[in-house]
Amino acid sequence: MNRPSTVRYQYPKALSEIPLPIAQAGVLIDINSGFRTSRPVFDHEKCVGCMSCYAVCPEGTIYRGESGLQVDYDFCKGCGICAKECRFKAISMVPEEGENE
Amino acid sequence: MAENKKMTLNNLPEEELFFGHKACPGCGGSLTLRLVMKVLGPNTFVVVPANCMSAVSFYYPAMNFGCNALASAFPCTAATMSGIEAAARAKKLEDYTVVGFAGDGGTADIGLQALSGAIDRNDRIIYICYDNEAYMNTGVQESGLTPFGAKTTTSPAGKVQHGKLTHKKNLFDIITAHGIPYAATASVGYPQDLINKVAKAKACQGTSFLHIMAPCPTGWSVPIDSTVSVAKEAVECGLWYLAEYENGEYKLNKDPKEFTPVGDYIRKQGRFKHLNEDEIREIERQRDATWVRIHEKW
Amino acid sequence: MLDIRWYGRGGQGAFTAARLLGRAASVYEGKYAMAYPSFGPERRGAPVWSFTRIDDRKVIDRAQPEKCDCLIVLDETLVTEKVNEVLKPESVVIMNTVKPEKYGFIQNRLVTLDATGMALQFLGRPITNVAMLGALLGVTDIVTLDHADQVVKDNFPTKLYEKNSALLKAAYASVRGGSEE
Amino acid sequence: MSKKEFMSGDEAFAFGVKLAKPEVIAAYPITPQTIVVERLSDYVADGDLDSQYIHVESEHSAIMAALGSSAMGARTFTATSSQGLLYMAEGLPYVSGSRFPVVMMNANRATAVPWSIYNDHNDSMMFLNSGWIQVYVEDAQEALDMAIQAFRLAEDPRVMTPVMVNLDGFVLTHTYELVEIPDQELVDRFLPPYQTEHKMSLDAPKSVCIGVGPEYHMEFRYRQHHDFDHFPDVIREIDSEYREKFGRGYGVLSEQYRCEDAEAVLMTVGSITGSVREVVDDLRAEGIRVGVMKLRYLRPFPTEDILSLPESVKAIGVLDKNLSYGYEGTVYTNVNSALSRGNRRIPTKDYICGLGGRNISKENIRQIYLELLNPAAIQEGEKVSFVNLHLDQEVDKNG
Repeated sequence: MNRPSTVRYQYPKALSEIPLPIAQAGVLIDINSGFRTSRPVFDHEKCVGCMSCYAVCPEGTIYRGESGLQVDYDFCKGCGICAKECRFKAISMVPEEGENE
Repeated sequence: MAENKKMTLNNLPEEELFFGHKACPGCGGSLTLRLVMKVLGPNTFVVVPANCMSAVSFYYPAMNFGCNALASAFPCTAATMSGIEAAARAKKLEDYTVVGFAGDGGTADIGLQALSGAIDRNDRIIYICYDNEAYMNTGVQESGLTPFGAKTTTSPAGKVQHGKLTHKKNLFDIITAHGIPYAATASVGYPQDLINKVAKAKACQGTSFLHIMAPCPTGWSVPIDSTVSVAKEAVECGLWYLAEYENGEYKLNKDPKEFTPVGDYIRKQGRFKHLNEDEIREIERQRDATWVRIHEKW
Repeated sequence: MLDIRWYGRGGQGAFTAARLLGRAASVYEGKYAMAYPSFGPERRGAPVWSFTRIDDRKVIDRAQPEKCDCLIVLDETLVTEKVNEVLKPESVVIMNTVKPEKYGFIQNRLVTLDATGMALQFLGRPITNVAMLGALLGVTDIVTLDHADQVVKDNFPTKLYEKNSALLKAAYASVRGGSEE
Repeated sequence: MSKKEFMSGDEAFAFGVKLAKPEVIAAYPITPQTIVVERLSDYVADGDLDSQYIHVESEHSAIMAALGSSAMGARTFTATSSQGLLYMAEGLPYVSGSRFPVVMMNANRATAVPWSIYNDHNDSMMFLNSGWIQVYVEDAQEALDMAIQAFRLAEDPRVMTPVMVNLDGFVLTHTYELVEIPDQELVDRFLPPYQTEHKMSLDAPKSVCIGVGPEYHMEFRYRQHHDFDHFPDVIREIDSEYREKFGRGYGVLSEQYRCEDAEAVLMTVGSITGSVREVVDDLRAEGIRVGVMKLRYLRPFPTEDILSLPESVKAIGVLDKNLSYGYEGTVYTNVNSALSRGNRRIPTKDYICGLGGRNISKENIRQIYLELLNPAAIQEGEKVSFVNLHLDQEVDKNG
């Protein structure tokens, strides 16, 4: 996975600290998982690594990990397109329990 | 050159250039952006006018584009790109791409004049219209690319008026009528086809234009996991087509022998729920007329 | 300070003459000048006033002067008794006409020449502005003939310059009675 | 070596732009700005100016292409007038808010309806709140000089704000005058190539034209506002360096002419100043103590300069070539605000003039001065009047 990491942003406290309205590209402040009601979970037995799920993820949260494809749950919004489009039924959507982590 | 190696779903670069944004779950627009940026890579200058994509990715202090990106005024995605491109030429920059992502309204309505001007100048820019068939950012209002019969907040399913009264503008023909070097239609339902076309646009020496069908689950009233499948169905039932225009020649990338029933596609979507059989037949009639014209002209 | 007014129709080059005179006075003779047309959409055939103002100090007043010291008429069909309104008692009128007797209503000094005939002779076209510039210098010595010739040279390509230069000098001579040439 | 040429205001400005070597030009033609874009097109077509000229299809695209170009760190120029400026409206705060140093020439022209191609200031006055620096020039020489100074000012790291240089349509843009053309090498030394980190680049990618919500939006505006505090000093510095190098300077935000010991002062904007200077000279020759204050910049506004007028001044008149309908001329509003800030109580009167190209004669100006010499009447009388109105005033009053 190759994407920006989340930073702790220092908000301006004085006139001299207020930036011009042009910003460094790729700055993440918080995570997006609050959208999610269910999460995709891979069945690595069934997954053949065709990468179809990766291609159709609007968020870019599926990545190649040490034990096959992984999901970045900090940013997955749980839309379920990956599960629906998987021809090998290797992804299942599991309801979130209570608060997101 | 990396471009010479064909990009497939298996070898897409790992770098995410549009990430952590606040788009709705299952957003067809952000899927379009992500896929296109995979092909174009980090040496890209992006222009996004006032639309969902800029609203979810330029909100201080979070910045969700990993490459250079400019949130421009609504009517002039193309003109802003032209300015960037002219400056890049003046500065003798090499190995860069200028791309713009405007929605259906931002392209076929308010942005059409600036787009026409850019094609006329043949500036080396890639213009991408991600089409979700209404002004979604402002809460689903009718645009020139909203299809016949679709319900929006400004073309409601009322007692005397049943959704949009006119057909979807033929944007692809408007663009090709300029004699543009490269234009294509695509769909998030067909990622490999989309990727191939972006690669062609990237190699194009003049203006290129991609019209990409990008469903909006919120505006279409479909489940959030069906963005890709409903996009596929649009092609299968003949209401969308995958085509290219290159060196003055049209080419169909997919020419279905027979179409799946329009009704099946229509009835899955809340925005068409109010349509009666006559109105669905009218949509079918329009579809058939389009395909007769495609087969005759192309 | 001198106010020169040019009266012609769009396309006859009255403003070019106004500008050439201003240029000769300022760029070549160390004076100051201002030149402008009656402003508006550019239309062939429409009546056009043009103005040249020349002074020894910088010209800064842009208000259109009510009266002029010299009135130069390129197109006599524009002339009515109203022209008297823009003339001072000592103003001189220089007119392109072969029928000076028609203009008895002009009380000021009137100098006439057949600029159209001369332009046809030298240019093969009835473009009279350079001829009228020559006539103005023949009457007033506002700038030297040499400097006027220089700005004509700056303004036209070589071949056209040669023809216009000859026209300038011939018109100059015609109002001087040929004696100075 | 500098040389002298007989040029119109448009031509002089275009030549100044050529000397400033913009890398990108995006403009759309409109009367009376057209000659500027025609000349620049000639320079580019002949290879005399190495610049990318973008043939945009509208003014809206012109300003937004200029935004894109300036966002790349390229020196960028655009030009327009009247309806074109109004069509650019959306783009103006995009450029100024992003702090991109675009330079624009605006040929001041009336705004429709009733439409007219002739001069007044109703177009640019609408955009005093756009975040652009606004300067108004008096003659063709100042036009050329300010074309060069404007880029230096806009691109100064302490400024980084777009500059709109205003030329009165026709009376200045289409009037030929003697203009001294500076030497290119000297201009190059005064105005080196634009260098900035405030741009998109492949080495340091940026997000440009960002959105800021209610939590921090005001803070960004607060900074933009206070950055203007430094502009007068920068303008002074640039103008004195220009005077050193080229032998001509224009003062800072304003210029006072014979205001010392003056009893009445008339405020002017733009090319009308020349005629007013002559009237001042005439009246002074008659022993009448009057002066003229030429407001060069309206943003930043010359508040301090106005407050520095001598104590002898008993009345101030404002020549306003614009009108905020139903109220008063906008320059008048600003002048009164300046006086109020300094707690100076001087009777003032607004003279609405020159709308849609109406002639303003020296006699008109003379009458204004004579009126101002009676401060008590100014104090008591109507505050807004119209100059050279083609109506029978008596009938109007009785009717």
